[in-house]
Amino acid sequence: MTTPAIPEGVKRCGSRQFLLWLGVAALVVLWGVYAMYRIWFYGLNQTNMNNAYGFALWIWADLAVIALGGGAFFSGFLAYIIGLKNVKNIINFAVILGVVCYTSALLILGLDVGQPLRGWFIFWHANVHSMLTEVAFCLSVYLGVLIIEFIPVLLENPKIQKVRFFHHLSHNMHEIMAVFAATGVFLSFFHQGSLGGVPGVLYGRPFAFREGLFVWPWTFFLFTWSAAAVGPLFTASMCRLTEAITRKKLVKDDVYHLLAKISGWMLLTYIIAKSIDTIYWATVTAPSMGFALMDFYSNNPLYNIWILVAEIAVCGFLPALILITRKGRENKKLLFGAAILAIIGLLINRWVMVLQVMAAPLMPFQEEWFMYSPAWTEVATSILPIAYGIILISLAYRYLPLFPQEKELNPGN
Amino acid sequence: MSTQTDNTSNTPSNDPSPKKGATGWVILAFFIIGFGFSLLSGWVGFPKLLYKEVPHPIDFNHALHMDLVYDGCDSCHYFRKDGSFSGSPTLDECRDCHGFVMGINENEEKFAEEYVLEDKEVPWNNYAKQPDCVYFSHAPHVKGAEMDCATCHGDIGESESLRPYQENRLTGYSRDIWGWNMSRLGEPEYAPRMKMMDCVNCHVEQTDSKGNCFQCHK
Amino acid sequence: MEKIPSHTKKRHFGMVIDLDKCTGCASCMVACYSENNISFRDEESVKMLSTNWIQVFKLTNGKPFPDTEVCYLPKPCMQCDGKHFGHSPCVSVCPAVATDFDYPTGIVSQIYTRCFGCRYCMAACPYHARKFNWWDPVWPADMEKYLSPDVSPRMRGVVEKCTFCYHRFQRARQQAYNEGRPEDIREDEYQTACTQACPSNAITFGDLDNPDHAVYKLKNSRYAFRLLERLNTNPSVYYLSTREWVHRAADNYLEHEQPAFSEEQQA
Amino acid sequence: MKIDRRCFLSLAGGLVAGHLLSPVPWKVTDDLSIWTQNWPWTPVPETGPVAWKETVCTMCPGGCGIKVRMIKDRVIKIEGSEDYPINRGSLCPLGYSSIQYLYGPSRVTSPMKRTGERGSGKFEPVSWDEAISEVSGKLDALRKNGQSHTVACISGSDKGTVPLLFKRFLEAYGSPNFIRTPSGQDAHETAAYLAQGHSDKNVGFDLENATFILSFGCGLLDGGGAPGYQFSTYSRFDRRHTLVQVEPRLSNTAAKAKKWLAAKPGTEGALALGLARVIIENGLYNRNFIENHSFGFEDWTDDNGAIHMGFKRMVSEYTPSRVAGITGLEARQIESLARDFARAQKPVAVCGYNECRAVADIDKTLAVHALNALVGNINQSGGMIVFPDPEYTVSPVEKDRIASTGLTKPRADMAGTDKYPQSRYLLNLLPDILMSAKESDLPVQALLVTGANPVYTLEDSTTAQAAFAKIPFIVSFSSFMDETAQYADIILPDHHFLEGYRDVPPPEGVGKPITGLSKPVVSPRYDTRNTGDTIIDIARKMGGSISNSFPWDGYEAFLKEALKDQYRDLSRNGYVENVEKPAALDVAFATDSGKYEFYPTRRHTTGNGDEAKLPGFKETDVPGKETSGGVILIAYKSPRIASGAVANPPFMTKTIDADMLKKEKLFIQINPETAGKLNLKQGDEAVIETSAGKASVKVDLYDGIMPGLAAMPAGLGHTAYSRYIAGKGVNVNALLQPVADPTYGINKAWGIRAQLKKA
Amino acid sequence: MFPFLYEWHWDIGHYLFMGALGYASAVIGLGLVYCIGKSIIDTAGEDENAGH
Repeated sequence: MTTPAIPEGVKRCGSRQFLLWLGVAALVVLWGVYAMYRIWFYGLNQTNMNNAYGFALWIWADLAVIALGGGAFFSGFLAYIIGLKNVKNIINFAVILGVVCYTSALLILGLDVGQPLRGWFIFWHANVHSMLTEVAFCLSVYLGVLIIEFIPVLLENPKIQKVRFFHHLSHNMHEIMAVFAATGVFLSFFHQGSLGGVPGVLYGRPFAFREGLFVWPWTFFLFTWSAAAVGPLFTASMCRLTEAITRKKLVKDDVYHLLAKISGWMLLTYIIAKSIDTIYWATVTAPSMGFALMDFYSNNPLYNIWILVAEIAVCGFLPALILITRKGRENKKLLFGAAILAIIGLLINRWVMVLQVMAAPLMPFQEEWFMYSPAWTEVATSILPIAYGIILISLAYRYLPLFPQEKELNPGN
Repeated sequence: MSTQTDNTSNTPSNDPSPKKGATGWVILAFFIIGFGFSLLSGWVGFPKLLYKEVPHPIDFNHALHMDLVYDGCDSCHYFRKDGSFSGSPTLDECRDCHGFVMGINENEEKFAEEYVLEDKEVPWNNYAKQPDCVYFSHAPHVKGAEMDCATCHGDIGESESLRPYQENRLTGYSRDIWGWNMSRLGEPEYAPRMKMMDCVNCHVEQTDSKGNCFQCHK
Repeated sequence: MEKIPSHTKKRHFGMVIDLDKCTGCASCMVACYSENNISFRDEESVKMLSTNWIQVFKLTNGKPFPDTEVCYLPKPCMQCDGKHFGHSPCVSVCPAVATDFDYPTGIVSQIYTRCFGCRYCMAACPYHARKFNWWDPVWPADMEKYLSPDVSPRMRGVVEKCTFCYHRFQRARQQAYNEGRPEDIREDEYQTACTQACPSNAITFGDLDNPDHAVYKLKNSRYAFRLLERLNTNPSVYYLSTREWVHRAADNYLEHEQPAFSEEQQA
Repeated sequence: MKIDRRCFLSLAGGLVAGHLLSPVPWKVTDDLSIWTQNWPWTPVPETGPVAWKETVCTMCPGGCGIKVRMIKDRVIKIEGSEDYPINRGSLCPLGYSSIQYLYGPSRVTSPMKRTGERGSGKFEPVSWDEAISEVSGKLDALRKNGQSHTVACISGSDKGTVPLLFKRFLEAYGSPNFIRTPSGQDAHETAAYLAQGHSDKNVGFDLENATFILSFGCGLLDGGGAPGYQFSTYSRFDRRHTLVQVEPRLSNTAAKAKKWLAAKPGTEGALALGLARVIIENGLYNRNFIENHSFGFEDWTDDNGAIHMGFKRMVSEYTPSRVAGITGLEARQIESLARDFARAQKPVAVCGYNECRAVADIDKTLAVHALNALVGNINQSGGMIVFPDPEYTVSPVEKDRIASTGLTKPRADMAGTDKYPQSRYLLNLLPDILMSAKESDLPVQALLVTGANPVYTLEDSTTAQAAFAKIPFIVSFSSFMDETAQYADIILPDHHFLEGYRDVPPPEGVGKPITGLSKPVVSPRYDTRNTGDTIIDIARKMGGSISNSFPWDGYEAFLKEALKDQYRDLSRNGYVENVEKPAALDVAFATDSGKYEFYPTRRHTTGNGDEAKLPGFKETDVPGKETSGGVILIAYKSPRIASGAVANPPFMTKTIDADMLKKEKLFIQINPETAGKLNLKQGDEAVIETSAGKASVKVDLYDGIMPGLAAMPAGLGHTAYSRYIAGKGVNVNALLQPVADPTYGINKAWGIRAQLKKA
Repeated sequence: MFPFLYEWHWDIGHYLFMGALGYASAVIGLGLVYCIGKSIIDTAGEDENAGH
């Protein structure tokens, strides 16, 4: 008798349908891989970046996926350290999302550097004062943690469980998962922060520069905070999306509600802190360098002041207020509407902190804003992670017991 | 499934059942085989693959020349007026003595016939050849710090025959730079190694400083 | 600290550019291309893809005809000291120590073989002084013949920038060692290619800390200012202009603010 | 013993573990990164002994001394030579980047014979023997047909030994058609002839010793004229020096001037006369010069007793207010400028000689010369200097009967004919003459081109192209594949100036008679030959009296003979200064009166009367139809663009600002006010159309240009050379049209009416 | 990254950064070793147990 690859007691679609689904995603991956080939073999001239836009779509994509992947670290923190049992029902999914996000981030970094074969210099010849070094170290070690967190889930595949060693390994890893999770939280706190530090320390770029607390600029804390606030919302939204696609209930509503409540308060406190930061920056930091707030916002539609309004009011306070109210949380449409707004807010924040920094003219005799639109290669490689994530999550969902509550919620399978 | 386990459980070591598989010792043996193979191929085979031997155009006899010239190494390897170092002599410089075939030995004949008469520069192999990114000036070392040639170049000046020259297939570097020992342990007898940290270590000793990037890079 | 080798003399090289003299002729740019093996392509009009270590900008006072005035502003790498000595905007961010503040000379170094092309330094530099090698450098026909061995040609995928012709410093130092006067380098022995090339003598170069050098006096002139000084980048390149609007155009000011120079003028 | 899956896993584990403890992964990772640091396709320049060699740059006629940094046999860098008296260390961007031409892809690497259509650039390499035989064969045939006078030579200069060889060749061959390309010197030479009586002397300005330079539109700091000389002069300016620029556009020169006066273009002559009036009225002129060395200042009576108007009476009409009306300046400005000029220690007024185009307005030039005469600075330090060409001592040409007959025939460009008796060269007229001639009766049957690129540089270059296409046989001596070379049937490539000898005659406009010597610093890279040698070879091949006129072994022998005593100093110092000092005023003038003639009695005029002879202000007609909403297109010179016979090397193209050129599109400068009227915005695509042609451009709004004008830089829009040069922007010459001076034939159009519309 | 490399300085920045990083890596590494070791023992123990 053979052991089924699919976990016991759950129902999955037919393999033909599954392969078709994977095939579509694989096509997108292939497109991205072709773009990767162009970039690695012909160099970064295949992109639309230039000397004004040394950092562009990719760095934004990196910051974005890492912030969204922050759901893994914060859920881990809630589940293993605070001990919120309920969060454990979604933690596996959060971890997989984290793995997807972080591997994608590293892949994009591998593309983004001009000399990938020398990429290891960042570790070997590390400059410990550079925020990017901190990002690289914490990011890669944290990816290791995520994989460690993912291994027990992987080992729970019935076929793998048959190997006794793996069975024990999975059990033992579960036992001390809190240690890994705690280390992960520590690392994640720092690299999320360092990512904020990346623009925040640029004292030659008044738009990004934030004064500091200890050795870190404000953005260090704001980035960690916002990732912790919005990450779980992203996890929840993706979980909801999986539910919609599989047409199955996978997680009980109270899990969502709990995450939403925590995120709501996190978001509210974050956006208040962010507002204070913005006000301080606009009235103290920037003017000391000769810039009025409106110098940083152009007449062109992309870098207009609306971007600040959207980030703070529409995608900050609004979703925060929805999420902290019970009524808001319990209305599914409001809850996920707010989650999507919050995610957009986070994406805008990262966009602004990378792209607008590059776009804003600094020298007074140079009036034009630097404009840039990504090349297809950049778009393809930035979309690749999404397709790759779909594939990985689909495989994980199909073959691993991701959702402890699935059986209970879907009886009769 | 359980019956199979029962059958084999009495004689776990002597008679392994097909399902139970190999014993720990066998597994260990396989590990050692793999481990040993890797070590061997890595430490012995790999260097042979990585480096290629480049024959010397002429087997130059330093000792012989040293006897004939007045000024030691400086006779052929000298400082130019602007402080730059001449390195290997050019054909014109060799010609000052080697205008025609003197018939001293095979090498001399080869040199005269293939290079002097053909008016072709000799493609000398340079053991100490640094890549383009390195700025090295002999003047501060030889004139400033009064170092001997042999400190860095070993006793090549006294050699009667050129030792082998190997080139890294990937990097194009002379094998002397990394050192002939793959592990870089111990001092090589021919001359010091010349990777960046080798320079740095000496500088730390001599000048209390690792030096600055631009001091040695361009 | 152990930063400076015991045998090395400490200097702080800098430049003073007289904007009232600069004619915008671009000789400095061309001399720099030639001196530093800067590559070129058939398409060079997209300036943000073009490699220039020094670039001459054209500033206007914004007044209508015929009260218009023009000022040309050559912009090399500013070799910033940064907020505290050596904390240049670009140096502190480089993750692999490919760029460093050279303490003995005050020049910001850039090592192409160490750089792996993350471009963080470019994001950090407010002057756009740093350029990325988007393409493999290619010299058509046998133009490779004119390349100078003093400066390494860069490879694709790394950042490059003005080095104040550091190799000329090395050359002068080598000569000094050869002549038995180590570390004793005269003012005229080390001049950058652009300084030397400027046909209208608008550029002066030397040790900013050495009272015997011309730059020492010039940088203290009341007409002296630096580019984007308010960012605290602390550049080693000074400019001179007697024109108030030029001073204003070199930095950012709020509406009620004035450059120090204008206040002085009004007083 | 049983082997199972676990054994293989274990083996793999061992392999991996052993591998990690072996050097393989670490060394490969390290070496791969080192490989990226030493990519085989990234060049590694070779080191070697360094040498500096001094020579003279001939990329433009400016004649700057340069020093060349060599490593072994490679040219690494060019810098200005501090010891050279012309540029004293200064050098323009073209000089710095001329190494790109030595090694560049634009070089013609061997003699070429055309295989494709004219201008298609299709050639095949041929041997020197073959090429020279072909040329001498063709020329011989024409000569035997009695058509020797239909051979013409276009040369960038008529000074120095190479042009001398060409002149000599034509003389021995039997053609009067040695033609110099148009230049600002045309007007100065004519003015010097009229006012001072010299027919072939150089007019220069001793800028380096002047304290007040009043420039009527000279691009002194825009790379025109002798840029090294002018830049070096400017670099030595201090508080005591003043530069005033009169120009409708805020050029680089205007930007650096102490004062910029934006007079309407074409009215500079009126301004000069206005200044003269103020100077005279206030008694600020040099009495000694006026009283002892000038003629025609006051009214005078001729031999027939007729009273003629003097210069003084003529300019009295040019009151400051009237001149203000003509020029658009303020009367106050004119008066104060006149005073400042006349009171300056060493004032000098300059015009025209280094504009990007040869605008040769005789009246204006005479008026500016008169300003110099008024302050008495003719042949004085810091003034206007007239000096002779260097003397060449060569044996007279041997002329046979055919040559003698050929030389009596009228010139193809009509210079020196009844219509333009006082002109020497009129290349600007040649295209129209060729176009209107019948194929069978073409006045030019064979053309030799040396040091010039007329197909590109002539105004209305489209017509010039069509005209040259009609010439059955064209020989180019260019080192580079330029536009004219592309029209040639045979190219006999010259060396790059770093590869061969050549004397460098005193540069146009420079106030000191310095002859330089360009020496080879490298051996020729390609199968090229010094044009001097080539022309001697052709002459030799033709035999007879022609061959007899060229008894030298080669160009170097000729050079030594021609320069005689000077040669030794030249080859030792790199230059030699004419020992002859500028002539003293009592002997300086070869006019009938022996004085400086404010009233140029010799002037050839169509009408009679004093107005025609005196340099009064006459408005120049701008070519083209006047239409509403039109602009007047002018060309301007940029120091970053080479607009002469040689195109921009890639280095210079790299310096061109983003508001001048974007991709292949050229920007046209207009005032925001003009843009408002034409409904154009910054960066708009637009089409400019003149009677000569049309081009699509982009719009650049510039406050520094006079409303109603549109300006385009000269020197772009090449179609030949290499992909680094061709296809960038528009050749402004294709949009311009020359207007011939009715009595002198030289071009006097400073602009052209144009329609500028949004695309 | 290591004290034998050019960039290394014995300063507070390196102590903090490399210290924290080394600490985290050590925790992770030791945790992994523990899990794998314990699992090997567990697996072996299971085999023993199965025998009795």
